[in-house]
Amino acid sequence: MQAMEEEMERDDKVMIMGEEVAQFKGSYKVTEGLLERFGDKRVIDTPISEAGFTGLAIGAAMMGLRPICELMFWSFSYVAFDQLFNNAPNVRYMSGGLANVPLVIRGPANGGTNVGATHSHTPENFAANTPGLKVVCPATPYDAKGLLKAAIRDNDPVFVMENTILYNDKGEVPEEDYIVPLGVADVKREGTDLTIVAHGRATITSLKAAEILKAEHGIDVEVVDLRSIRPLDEETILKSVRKTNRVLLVEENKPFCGVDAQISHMIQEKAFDYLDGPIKRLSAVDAPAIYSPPLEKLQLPYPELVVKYALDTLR
Amino acid sequence: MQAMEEEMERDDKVMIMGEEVAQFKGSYKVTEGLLERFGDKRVIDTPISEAGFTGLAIGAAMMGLRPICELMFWSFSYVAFDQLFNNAPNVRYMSGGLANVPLVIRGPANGGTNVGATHSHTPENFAANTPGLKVVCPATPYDAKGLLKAAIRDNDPVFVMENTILYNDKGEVPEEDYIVPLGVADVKREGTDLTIVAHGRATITSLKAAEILKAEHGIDVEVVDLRSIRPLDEETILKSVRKTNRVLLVEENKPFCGVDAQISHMIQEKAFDYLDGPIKRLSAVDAPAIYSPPLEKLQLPYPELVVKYALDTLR
Amino acid sequence: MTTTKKTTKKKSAKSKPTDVNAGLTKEQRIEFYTTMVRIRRFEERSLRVYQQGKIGGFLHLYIGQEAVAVGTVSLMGEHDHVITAYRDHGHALAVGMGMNECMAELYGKYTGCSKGKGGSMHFFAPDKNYWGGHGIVAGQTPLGAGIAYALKYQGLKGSCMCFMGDGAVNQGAYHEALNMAGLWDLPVIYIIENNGYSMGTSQERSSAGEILAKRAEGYHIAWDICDGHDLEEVRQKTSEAIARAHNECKPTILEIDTYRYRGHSVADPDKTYRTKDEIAEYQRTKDPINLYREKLIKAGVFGEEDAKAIDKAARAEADEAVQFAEQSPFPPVEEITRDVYWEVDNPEHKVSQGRMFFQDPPAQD
Amino acid sequence: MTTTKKTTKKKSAKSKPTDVNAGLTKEQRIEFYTTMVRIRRFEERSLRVYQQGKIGGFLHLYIGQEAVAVGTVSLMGEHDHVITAYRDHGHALAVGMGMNECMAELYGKYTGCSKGKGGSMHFFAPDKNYWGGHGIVAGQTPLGAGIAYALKYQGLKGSCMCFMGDGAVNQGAYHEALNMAGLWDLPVIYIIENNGYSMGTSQERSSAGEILAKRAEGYHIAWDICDGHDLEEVRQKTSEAIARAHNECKPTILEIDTYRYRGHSVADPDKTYRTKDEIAEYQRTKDPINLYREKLIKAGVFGEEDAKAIDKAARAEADEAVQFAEQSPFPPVEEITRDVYWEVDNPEHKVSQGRMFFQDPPAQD
Ligand SMILES: Cc1ncc(C[n+]2csc(CCOP(=O)(O)OP(=O)(O)O)c2C)c(N)n1
Ligand SMILES: Cc1ncc(C[n+]2csc(CCOP(=O)(O)OP(=O)(O)O)c2C)c(N)n1
Ligand SMILES: [Mg+2]
Ligand SMILES: [Mg+2]
Repeated sequence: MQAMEEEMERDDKVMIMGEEVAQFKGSYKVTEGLLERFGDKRVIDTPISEAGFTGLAIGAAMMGLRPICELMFWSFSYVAFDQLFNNAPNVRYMSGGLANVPLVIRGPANGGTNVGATHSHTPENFAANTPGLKVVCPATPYDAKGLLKAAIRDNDPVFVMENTILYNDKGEVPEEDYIVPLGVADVKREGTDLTIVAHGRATITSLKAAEILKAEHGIDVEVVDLRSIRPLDEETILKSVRKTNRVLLVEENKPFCGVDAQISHMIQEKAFDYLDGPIKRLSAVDAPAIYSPPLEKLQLPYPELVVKYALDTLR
Repeated sequence: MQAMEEEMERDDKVMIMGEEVAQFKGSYKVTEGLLERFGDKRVIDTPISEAGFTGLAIGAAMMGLRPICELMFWSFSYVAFDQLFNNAPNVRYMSGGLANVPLVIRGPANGGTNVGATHSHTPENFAANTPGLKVVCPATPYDAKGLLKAAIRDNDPVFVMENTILYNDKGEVPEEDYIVPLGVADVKREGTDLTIVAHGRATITSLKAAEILKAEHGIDVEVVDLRSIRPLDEETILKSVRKTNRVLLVEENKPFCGVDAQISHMIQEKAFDYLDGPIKRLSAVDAPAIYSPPLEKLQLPYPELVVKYALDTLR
Repeated sequence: MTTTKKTTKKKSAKSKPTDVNAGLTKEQRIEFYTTMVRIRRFEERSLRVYQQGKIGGFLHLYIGQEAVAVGTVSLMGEHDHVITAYRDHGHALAVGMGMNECMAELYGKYTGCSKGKGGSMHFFAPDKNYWGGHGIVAGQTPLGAGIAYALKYQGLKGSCMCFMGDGAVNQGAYHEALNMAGLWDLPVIYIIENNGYSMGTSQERSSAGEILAKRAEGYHIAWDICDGHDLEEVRQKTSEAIARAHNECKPTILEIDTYRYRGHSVADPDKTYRTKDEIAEYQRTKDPINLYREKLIKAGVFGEEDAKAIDKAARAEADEAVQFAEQSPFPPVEEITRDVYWEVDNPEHKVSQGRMFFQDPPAQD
Repeated sequence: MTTTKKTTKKKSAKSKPTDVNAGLTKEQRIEFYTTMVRIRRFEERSLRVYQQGKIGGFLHLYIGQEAVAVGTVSLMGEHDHVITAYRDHGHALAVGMGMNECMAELYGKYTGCSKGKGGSMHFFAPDKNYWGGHGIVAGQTPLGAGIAYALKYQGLKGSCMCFMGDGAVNQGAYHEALNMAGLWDLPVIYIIENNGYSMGTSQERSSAGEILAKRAEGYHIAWDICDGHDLEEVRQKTSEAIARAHNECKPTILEIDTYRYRGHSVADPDKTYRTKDEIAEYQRTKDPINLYREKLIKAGVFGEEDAKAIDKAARAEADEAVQFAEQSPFPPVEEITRDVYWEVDNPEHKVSQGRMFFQDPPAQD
């Protein structure tokens, strides 16, 4: 990804570590070419020790380095949970501001690829629950570059949750240096009848559903892509809700205390009088990720299902 | 606690492991007397290896034992996160139902005791987010015994999140054998003007607030104590909401994707037409747990603050 | 590879071990051979269906490592148990699971060993003392200690063989499990299948110290290393560890040198970290199936033709398994929320109340 | 206690180490003594305020272990850093933090070293190369490797001394950190302050294997053990580890035998796992302060009276610290949400937008 290359070029404190990021060129080829360009001092293959190397990165970040750690899957954050969800967010606070942790943790967080329950976690809600952390979920290549660059320059720990299924998407990615600031949602499609709020791949799914809704039902859907979960751009959401008065929330997170539970509460609290009906949600089915491919497809929101929920929301 | 003693008496597959549970008699004396009664085969002091001993307990549970693991703090679940939030909930699913994990993990999960950010986590929302897990948060000694006994007899992994501050509460605890089934909320106080939904210590806080509201403002508050987070007794909540039409949610969880975000979404989805105003929330302040005692007190809901939010909710 | 640097060392050997291979019958040796061949053909067949796009996700092939699973598992008695990582097909067939339910699992079919819910990484057969198939590196290592713990708790003379890769030794959970195994004398045997690489990382680039099993000394655990290309050596060394578990109720770390011919998982590249020559050399000189076939032929146990017949039968069996899998149904949709909670699946014993699953229901039409 | 079983062993010693204590001046030795006494008096004073109910939470006293912090820290140069666990007051005073800001931190006052936000377990002073105070057992061990990593990355000749308890060796994170330290040659020194117990669990009930530092061998790391009651031995052994870090850029595990006189934390019982006699015996024969005082008196460095004066001054200093703490203000309420995000605290550099904190605002009156 260009973002890392450009930022490593700009700042020699930026370095990358993770399993298979160097010699193997990255499990998803995201780090391809970086070893050749920056050498093994700055692009480091680690042992299979997520707690160890992310904790090491926290220590190095306190000392002023700016590590980017790749998790091969965000599911593996579970073996590093204390480092990532306790040390990283709390060091600054507990030191009364004497230290800070400029750290990026990135990697894919998604189901839908036939790898089963142990490898399909989407912990953006856990991260957003944790003050001291920031978390973003890009849905397009453009946003992925811009958000990652913003994350690398950020002086707080930022968790970047990508999606393997989107790695193959080829979107417009300007060669030049730009950032997408954290905390700015993006209206990916304008509309007047219904607001769909989504993040990550659910954005793409919702955009497809919006096309169907337009073509087959004449319904004009506005799709708000959160991009950043924490910080959260509540204003953009509310502006859309005040316009459409109907809301459907779509995400690949599991429902109980998923990100959209928070969005739902926020909307009804701040735009109660603008709602013409209950806020509806479509999340991943509430079960561990199943392996069986046809069933796994049904576990995550897909365009036709979004359409169904959208129609229900408008009823 | 009587619950463990009685269940160990009943079933010799039940055993207890954790740090300092045996010779030290338990960090909070909860396991006092068990070593003498059941011996070191069934009451086991472990090394400081939470991932190790909880993982060991999962393996033993698959083989038919019924381990109870004590975490000295639920904060330490973070070093055992993969075992607790990935292995425990998924083994049954991934084996197509061939295995199951009758496991109880218990210990305190609360802030408010001047132990700082690393020791004050309340991960009931993480557990409830995870299909395959069950999670309960007792607020009274009676419920603590009944829920723990239900948990020990349960064939699925149950996380019991207690509160050190409530350990000293002496409530009526019948000597006899009773269980409080999971998934049954308890109306701890009846009222007509406002529904407060709470769990764990926030229940006690809310009951105190209810007294103040009655005495000083003539307001009749109904306090619904969830007791069990997953499974969740939605009916009891909804019944109350349909009666009072106003809702305040109170919890010690951090707000973003806290348990009450889920409750809020559920209520507005299922009782939209019964709501006379937005659902309000009072959670822990959204920052790491501060050490400084007077400020720490302000971070968690306290009766006067609940009163203030209640009045605001009724406005 | 670090094989050559190593020397065998053992601790707590009480007496000269008996030769576990001495009394083997012809039939037994042929059965070992047959099982290795069946694993190889099963794996090759599954590779083919993967390449045809009929299955997806991960497929971690065991090809080259067959002597390890077959040698170790051949010694299992009533109370000996197995748990392993995601490279789990070999152990599955070795404990007696059928090709059919294994292949069907790869297809995600309802007839799969885990009803199509676990997939390649998560095979299970508790009735055969086989506790999975685990996807998280070293995540199974505390569970293995727990299985051993349960045996000891129940007073059974048994063991748990917990298989893992050379890359797994650097996970914290393994270290914690080792300490408990050493401290509490658990009859667990950690079998490190050292195939030289964790994905694209060679042992020397991922692990400090030369002999991985030697870390055992820090926990007062007996250890040994073993040539994993020689089925009978695998049996010999494993039998000593099992004896230690059964008779002394003590753990062992057994590091078995082996090699995988294929990429880490089928979709992975295989050229960035090792040479074609290295692979070819292994295939030529150390293939466990070839070595054992030659040994059996030399010993007059069977002839070339018999070996060919075994091979042919294994191929046919694998073909049939593919057919079985293809003709099997996918799980019904309701299965998505089954096997999450025991209680939900056993409503007659249900005690809990309240809502169990939380996705908002789809619109009612 | 397992002290007696142990024998000293060292690896990778290139040449005979120089005697680091040979050139010590009178002033230096008196300063070491003074620092130990100051730590002891600070701790006793904080115990008193705890018992008076003026502070709460945890209070893990360092009493009995003073020679470890003072001996090790006395060798720190510009690029030598320290990180430790929750029993962190001794190291804090040793690196030069004042009693005032330390006592104020215990009180949760705004003038505390961490503004009253961290408390007893989370002292910080990055300006003194002191990176905290960490509450999760062994949670600091990968951070220590990271500090060493950063030094090496920047080409600095330095080290990180990472302190930990004997109970911490059984956490997975430590093991992962060790492997990286050994694999990548990081200048980190793991200093195990072995006081014989983790809470109420003796070393032999929590750790397999006798010498904890010896686990180093599994990772090709040098190790040593040391009598922690003798300040100058602590200095000697530590200097060798620091030399290894500076000159060879290599890690060491140094296990230092010591003893704590008080319960694990103040509120904990102290009778279920050890005898009064054991404690008394340590106080009588091994107290690091007494031993060093006698040594200095014998060497003519100072006299009884001087020692008494030092003691008196330390007591007075501790009293003043209490006064300072009591007179200091608590942090203002707004501090609750400060120091969460760097960006929020530095609005002139803020790039992100959107909402940062999510509690619903209180009712507006
Ligand atoms: C905790 C964790 N980290 C990373 C991975 C991704 N991963 C799967 S297998 C593997 C390599 C393991 O190598 P090794 O232990 O040698 O076993 P082998 O694949 O050679 O059988 C990695 C890095 C994982 N599954 N779990
Ligand atoms: C991961 C984790 N588990 C448990 C605890 C609770 N705890 C705090 S200190 C301690 C004992 C540690 O003993 P040791 O490492 O020997 O250090 P000492 O207290 O003797 O200095 C325990 C169990 C914790 N803080 N973190
Ligand atoms: Mg390997
Ligand atoms: Mg100790």
